[in-house]
Amino acid sequence: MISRVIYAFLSVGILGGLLGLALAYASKIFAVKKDKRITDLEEILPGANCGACGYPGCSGYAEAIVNEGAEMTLCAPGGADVASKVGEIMGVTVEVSGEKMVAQIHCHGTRDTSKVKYDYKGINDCNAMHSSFGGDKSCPYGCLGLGSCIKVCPVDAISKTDAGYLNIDKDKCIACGKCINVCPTGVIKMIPYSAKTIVACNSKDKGGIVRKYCSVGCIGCKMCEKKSPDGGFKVENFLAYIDYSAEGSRTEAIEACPAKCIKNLDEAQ
Amino acid sequence: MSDELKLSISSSPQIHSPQSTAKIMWLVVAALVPAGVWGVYIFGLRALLVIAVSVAASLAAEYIMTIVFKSGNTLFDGSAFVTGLLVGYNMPPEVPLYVCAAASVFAIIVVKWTFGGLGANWMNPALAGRVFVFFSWTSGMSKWTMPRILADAVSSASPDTVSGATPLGFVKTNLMNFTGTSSGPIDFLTSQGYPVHSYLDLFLGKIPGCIGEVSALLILIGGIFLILIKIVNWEIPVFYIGSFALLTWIFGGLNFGNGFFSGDPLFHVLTGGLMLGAIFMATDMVTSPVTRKGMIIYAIGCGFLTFLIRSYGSFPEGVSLAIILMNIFVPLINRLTQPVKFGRLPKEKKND
Amino acid sequence: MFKEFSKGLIKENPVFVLALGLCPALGVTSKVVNALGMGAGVIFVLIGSNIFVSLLKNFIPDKVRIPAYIVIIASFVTVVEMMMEAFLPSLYDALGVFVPLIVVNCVILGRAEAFANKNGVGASILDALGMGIGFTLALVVIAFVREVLGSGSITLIGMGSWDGVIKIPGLYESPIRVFSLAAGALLVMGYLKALLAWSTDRKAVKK
Amino acid sequence: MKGLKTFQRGGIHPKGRKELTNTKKIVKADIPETLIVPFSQHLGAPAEVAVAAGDEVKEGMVIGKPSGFISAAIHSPVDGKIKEIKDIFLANGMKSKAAVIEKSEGFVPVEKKTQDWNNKTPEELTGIIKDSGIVGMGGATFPVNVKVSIPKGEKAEYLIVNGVECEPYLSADHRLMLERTSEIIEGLRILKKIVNPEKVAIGIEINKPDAIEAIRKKAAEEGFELDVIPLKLKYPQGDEKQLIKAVSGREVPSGGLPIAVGCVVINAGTVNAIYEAVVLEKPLYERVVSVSGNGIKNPGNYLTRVGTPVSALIEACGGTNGTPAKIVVGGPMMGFTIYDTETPVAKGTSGILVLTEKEVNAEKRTSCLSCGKCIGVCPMGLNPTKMFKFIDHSDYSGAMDIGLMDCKECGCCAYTCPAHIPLVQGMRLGKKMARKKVS
Amino acid sequence: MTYVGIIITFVFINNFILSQFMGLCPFIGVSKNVESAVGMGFAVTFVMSIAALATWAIQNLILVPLHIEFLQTITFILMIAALVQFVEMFVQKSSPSLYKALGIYLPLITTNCAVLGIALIAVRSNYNALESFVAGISAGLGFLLAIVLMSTIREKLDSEWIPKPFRGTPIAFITGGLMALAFMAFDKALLNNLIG
Amino acid sequence: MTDMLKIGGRLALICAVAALCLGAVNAVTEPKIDAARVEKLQNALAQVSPGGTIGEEVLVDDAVVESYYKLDDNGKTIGYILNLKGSGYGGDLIILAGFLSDGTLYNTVLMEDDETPGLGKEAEKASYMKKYLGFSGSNIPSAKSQLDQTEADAISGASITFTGIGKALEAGSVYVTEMEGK
Ligand SMILES: Cc1cc2nc3c(=O)[nH]c(=O)nc-3n(C[C@H](O)[C@H](O)[C@H](O)COP(=O)(O)O)c2cc1C
Ligand SMILES: Cc1cc2nc3c(=O)[nH]c(=O)nc-3n(C[C@H](O)[C@H](O)[C@H](O)COP(=O)(O)O)c2cc1C
Ligand SMILES: Cc1cc2nc3c(=O)[nH]c(=O)nc-3n(C[C@H](O)[C@H](O)[C@H](O)COP(=O)(O)O)c2cc1C
Ligand SMILES: Cc1cc2nc3c(=O)[nH]c(=O)nc-3n(C[C@H](O)[C@H](O)[C@H](O)CO)c2cc1C
Ligand code: SF4
Ligand code: SF4
Ligand code: SF4
Ligand code: SF4
Ligand code: FES
Repeated sequence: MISRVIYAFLSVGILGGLLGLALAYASKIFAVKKDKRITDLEEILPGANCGACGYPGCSGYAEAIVNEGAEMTLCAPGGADVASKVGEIMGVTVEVSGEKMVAQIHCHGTRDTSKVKYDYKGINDCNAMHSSFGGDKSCPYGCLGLGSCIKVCPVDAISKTDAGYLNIDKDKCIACGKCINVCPTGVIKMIPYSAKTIVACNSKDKGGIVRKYCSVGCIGCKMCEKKSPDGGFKVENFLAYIDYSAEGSRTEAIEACPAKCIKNLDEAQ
Repeated sequence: MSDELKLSISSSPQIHSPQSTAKIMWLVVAALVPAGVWGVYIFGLRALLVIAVSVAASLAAEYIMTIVFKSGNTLFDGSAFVTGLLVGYNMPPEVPLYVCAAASVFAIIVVKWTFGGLGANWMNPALAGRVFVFFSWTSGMSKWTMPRILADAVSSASPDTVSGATPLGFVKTNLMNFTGTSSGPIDFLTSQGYPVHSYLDLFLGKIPGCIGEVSALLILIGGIFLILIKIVNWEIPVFYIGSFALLTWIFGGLNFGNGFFSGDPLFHVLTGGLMLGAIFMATDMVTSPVTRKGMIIYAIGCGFLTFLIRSYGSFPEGVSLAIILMNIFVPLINRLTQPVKFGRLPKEKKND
Repeated sequence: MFKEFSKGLIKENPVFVLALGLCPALGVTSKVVNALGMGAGVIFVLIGSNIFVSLLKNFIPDKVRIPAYIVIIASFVTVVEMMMEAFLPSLYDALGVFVPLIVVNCVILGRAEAFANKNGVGASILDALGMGIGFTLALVVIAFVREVLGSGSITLIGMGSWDGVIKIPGLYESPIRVFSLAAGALLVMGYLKALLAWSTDRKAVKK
Repeated sequence: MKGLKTFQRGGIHPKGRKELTNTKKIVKADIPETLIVPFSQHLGAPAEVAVAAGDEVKEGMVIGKPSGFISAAIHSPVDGKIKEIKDIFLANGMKSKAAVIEKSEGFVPVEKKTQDWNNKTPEELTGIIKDSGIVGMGGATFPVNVKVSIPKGEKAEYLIVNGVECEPYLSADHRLMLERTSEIIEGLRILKKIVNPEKVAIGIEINKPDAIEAIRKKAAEEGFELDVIPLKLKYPQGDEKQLIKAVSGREVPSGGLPIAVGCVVINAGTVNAIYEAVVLEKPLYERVVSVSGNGIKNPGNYLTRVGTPVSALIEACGGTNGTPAKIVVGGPMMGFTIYDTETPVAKGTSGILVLTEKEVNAEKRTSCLSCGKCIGVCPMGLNPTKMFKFIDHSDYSGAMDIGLMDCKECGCCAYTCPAHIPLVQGMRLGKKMARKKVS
Repeated sequence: MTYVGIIITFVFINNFILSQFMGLCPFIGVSKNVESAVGMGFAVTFVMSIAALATWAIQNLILVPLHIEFLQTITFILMIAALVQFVEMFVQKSSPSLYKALGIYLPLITTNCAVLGIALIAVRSNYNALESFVAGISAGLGFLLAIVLMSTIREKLDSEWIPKPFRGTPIAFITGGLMALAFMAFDKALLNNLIG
Repeated sequence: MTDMLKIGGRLALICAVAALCLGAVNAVTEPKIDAARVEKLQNALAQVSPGGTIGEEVLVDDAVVESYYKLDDNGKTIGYILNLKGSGYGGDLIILAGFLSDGTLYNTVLMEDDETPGLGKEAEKASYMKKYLGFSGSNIPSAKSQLDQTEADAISGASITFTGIGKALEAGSVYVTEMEGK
């Protein structure tokens, strides 16, 4: 019995020792340098693989930062936080500007509120429909509502509301810009995360024309401009824009808008 | 705001052939009816009950799944009906009703809808359902009844040699303990006093077996009809049956202690649901390859596996297992048999 | 501290969420009692190896980290194996080759790599306990479904004159046997995972 | 039918419906009071607007100048006044600038006299074609002057005239070949001088036996060496790649041009337009349009001025029968539906179809059954269902990898698909998105 | 058992994935696309065949003569772990492109039960050296077959709209389950009938 | 170099210590395991033995019979216990069977198998094996058709196991009669 324990002790010890030596030796002759910074970067990048940085996934971006000297602020989901950490690893301080942005769809028109030109039969895809006469809505600027953006959003931030228009959940959105890229009408635009209001219309047509085809479209009446003396609203090309840097309450403008197309985001959700 | 009449806008082509999914499915149902009617005729109303329960369970499962997954109503596209019908056709007439219902439910819910419904499944639902219940309730799935029209022949044969086995099952299980010589299955059946021993009976369907598989003749007629109206490609049944028959002919005699090239392909083609499988089940478009070349490879694979399982496996028939095994290979076959693009032909010599 | 323990139960459940240690999770779950036995074995090995790895983390050279961990793990597994064979022979038979395979149960090496070699002994024990119980929990759930459907019974640890088998009338006589076989194990696993995905999704939506 | 030439792979046999119009002689359509002339009637860059609102224009006057290498001139179809320049939608759903022209009162088209062209050099002839704004009238509207300028190092062996007209309903080319036979032969002489091919051939499907006969006879009479090749009935034989395959057995390589296999393909109507441009000095502002479909009271072939609104042309045929399901510009396989009947006829408009529900055969779309029928009929040897699925899942590069760019959008796949999947629309979407990504 | 028998057994009848429940983690984890499945399959086959041979040597040259069979598990796994690491380093140095293709899977193989499984099974079946080696290759090929088929099916499923809760691993398990159902056609009795 | 030695040495140390500990545990458990194994075999032998003293195990070279034990009753051989190998649905079946010296099967148990629970595994029960008892030679049933209806139904779905065991027992019985004949 005792002899077996001794055999066990010796044989396994020798086996382990030999293998250990072999591995240690092998790791020396087969040594391959891998930049540790890449693995470190991979760890701090969010791992969403959303591609907003323009590289194939987070590890692709990590490699690009180290090997190709790619910009360090490209990770939209990670935002300022990650950018500064990237800087730490790379040994530089990174200037990060601004607050987190989120995408919003600037149109709350549905097929009930806006006039329809034709009876569309085909693929449920905004780009496909847009190829036929710019979509079935008489308004050429609005959201077509077939949800191409929903399909591309990597974090499922976009959904259809009960009222029938689409809404983006600002807490989920990581500002990757994919929806903006895919949308054929350009109705999605970035706004600051803290924004509380949007003008839910994208029509640059004259008020009279808008009235003809949409009951919730901005008619460019400049009411909002008047009701927000601090410069919160500006009308250009018959469409109202919000200057999110201007302080001040917007309730009055919301009340005053005859088309009711200025929306309180918290209510819209 | 959209009250006036609007013209439809659609992408080209602006016209369409008269075919549609629903038409295809209901035509398949029509082609299946004769074989089923025959089954009910020879096995009695119990067989009809089995078919009805299978179809009802299949439709019910389909209905529930369309609600669960909030997809449009697909009951009338006929595909669940075909699945249910084929499940019923693949059941012995005396099968407990919960077994055939379970097969249908498994087929529709697990095999079809888990993957997203019509067209998304990669395994033949009806066959997977059958195999599932076969492995679960093996004994319930192997209780056979003699056709009513054979009553005379049966009563004259000794009852315990024929306690309801299909010709194929009878030959296979009894061959294990058989020590005499026999030139082939038909000879063997005759020598053992089995009540069916003519090719004609096999062809017409006067044999025990699954409800819908017995009448090779009526299945063949339905199949030819489907081939003529271009719903079924001829390649799959022909290469399936052909390769199977060839292998049986070459090696099938070995089990009887005879040499090569002495098998009895006719017997094997007419029994064990091969016809039903080759014509109606291996041809399910969803679970078979998309190109001609692929179909041929797939069909030969089915033929080979059916032969292998029949001759050497533990189960008498091999059709259902062979087809679902080949279903596994279909995506691979599709990958390997992409169509050849136009413009690949090398440029002709300018001066010829 | 409690987090180290609780995360393994659901949020980072090794089987359902991390998809590790799948083979035993499917191989030994045809009976509930086997799942319990396997779970106990894994908990023991996990705790033992986590303790030793975290103790020795500075002693073990990086280049032979994996072999060293695995030797430690294998030692505990062998202890379990020998003990089980000596004292619980029927369970040992039922678990078959899966007992030595605890060594390669990815959960264990995974924890050694991901947790014990970075943390202190206390945290490592809690982590091991959480992961081990999470693993056991998952196994028991799978085994429960499989045994009820596939055998029509629930086999627990027998005591005294009771053999530990609860028979389910109806199902026991003609069970859906496929669920006790390989195919059924994979199917059950798939549906349980889908159920989990669905419920976490719903929770997220509610929030 | 046996022994007739055709292409090998794929193809379909939709109902021809040619009987609605193929016996109807070409008649002149009334010129409406207001014409809408788009500046983008061809493949390539839109023409540069050369007039402004209020300008007086004359029939045949250039109102749009070619704005690049691949572009074409636009001419005024009538005497009149430019009312405005505005954005309109073309039949294909794209936006274009267009001149709205008010016809001057009492406008009568000028009768043209024939000119002798024999002493003109090939370069001069090409120049005339370019100045006349001739574009391919077989559908692709590719500027013909570019097409007939054979690149250095290439040699055209075959000049193939496309008289196939494989699209159902259409018979404009058919009638042209019957009624303008000698003009087409003369046009071919011009082309032969420019292109200098070894052989000239014309492919005609055998559902037009009278045209085959007429061309054969006329060529023999005039001593013009022309290979008249009757072709088996099969869509899309009129596509140049398929036609070249049918006529010469050669396969244009993927992504390549016909000239890569020594061929130049010209549509029969285009040949007629070349004749008119060179011999009659008449730029392209008028073409034959087949107006057909069961929804049209009096189907027929109309010589129509470019810019004529569809509504005016339908009016000219006695209007519609009941409620139409679709109004199609072009053939039923490749054409576009329009929602606004003010859409104008353009140089490439070969037909206006008013289709009823019954002809359309639209049904509910279901999921793909993997039946493989679309693969079987694709003349380009593609895998439409797989490409569609890639596109459906936004994997455009996946679709490109398996040949999306080779797709001709011929519609065979979508026509056949029992699941009624809009495959062609998918291919278009895929190409559009793939381009969007690239740029 | 003959070599043919061993091959058929480990490729079809006792397919490690579809009937033995070994090597499931990489089977589920690395079967998302065909390329990596093929890579993983070959890597596993390679390691399994060498491991079967090496562990045969340990068993018969060290453990049995010294009567210390109870050290089977620990010595085998030690050997395998070292082997895998060795292979990994070697490949990384000698062929970076191969390493890119296989490298990420190699560490996974250490904790793949299939490798230890084949070692233990070969020893328990009293195979000789060559038989162990053949068993190792065959079991590896069985794994390769299963994972490649799985990956082709999963690629097909990528182009379908799988209901949301099932996307990812759940559908992979269910697919594996259906594959296992079909593979039940291959049983011991079939082998016995086939090769007597 | 010292680095390498350090690495190798530490791994060796861990391995050796681990092995040492295992050796200790093994020293405790092994006797127990062996005892249990012997006990199991003894119980089984006693169960199938028709009587007499059980002799030494004799290994034989035969396709089915692996080994036998002679049963001795005061110098007279009253029978044998055979260790048989049959083939079932899930692989080999190891059967321990006691025969009288005329080849009649006295009792038998299934020691090892890999059959399906609910089907072939039923053969581990005495009630299943009862169907074979009291027969000898080719009278030992190995097909459904040799059973009456209720018994046949009981093995329905597991006839491969039944045949496998029956065939092995038959070979065992023949082996016994041959041994006696010599
Ligand atoms: C970018 C481009 C360049 C072309 N260049 C030539 C050319 O140099 N020579 C020529 O004969 N055709 C040329 N073509 C015309 C094509 O051969 C073909 O006639 C045209 O695309 C329409 O064909 P389809 O109607 O079959 O699509 C060109 C086409 C494109 C799109
Ligand atoms: C699917 C398809 C079908 C076509 N059918 C015809 C046809 O029937 N007749 C025709 O002249 N051109 C047809 N074309 C256009 C030809 O490909 C080619 O562009 C034309 O013959 C070239 O002559 P053109 O430039 O004078 O138009 C078709 C093109 C496609 C893609
Ligand atoms: C999942 C499954 C497990 C099986 N297990 C066994 C088994 O353990 N023993 C056996 O003899 N046959 C087994 N079989 C084989 C079949 O039941 C075989 O068809 C049957 O033994 C022969 O049919 P019969 O007994 O009804 O004559 C099994 C079959 C399946 C599908
Ligand atoms: C020719 C043909 C054969 C079919 N065969 C089957 C079959 O064997 N099993 C089945 O479940 N469905 C069958 N179907 C119906 C349908 O394809 C099946 O429900 C789909 O597999 C479900 O996605 C068949 C349909 C056709 C057109
Ligand atoms: S926002 Fe754009 S992409 Fe999204 S549904 Fe509207 S039109 Fe489509
Ligand atoms: S797709 Fe749009 S909504 Fe979704 S995360 Fe990206 S930017 Fe936000
Ligand atoms: S439209 Fe494209 S994919 Fe479809 S058949 Fe024609 S060439 Fe092929
Ligand atoms: S024809 Fe339609 S249903 Fe058939 S494979 Fe093609 S896309 Fe799918
Ligand atoms: S547990 Fe078996 S491979 Fe992970």
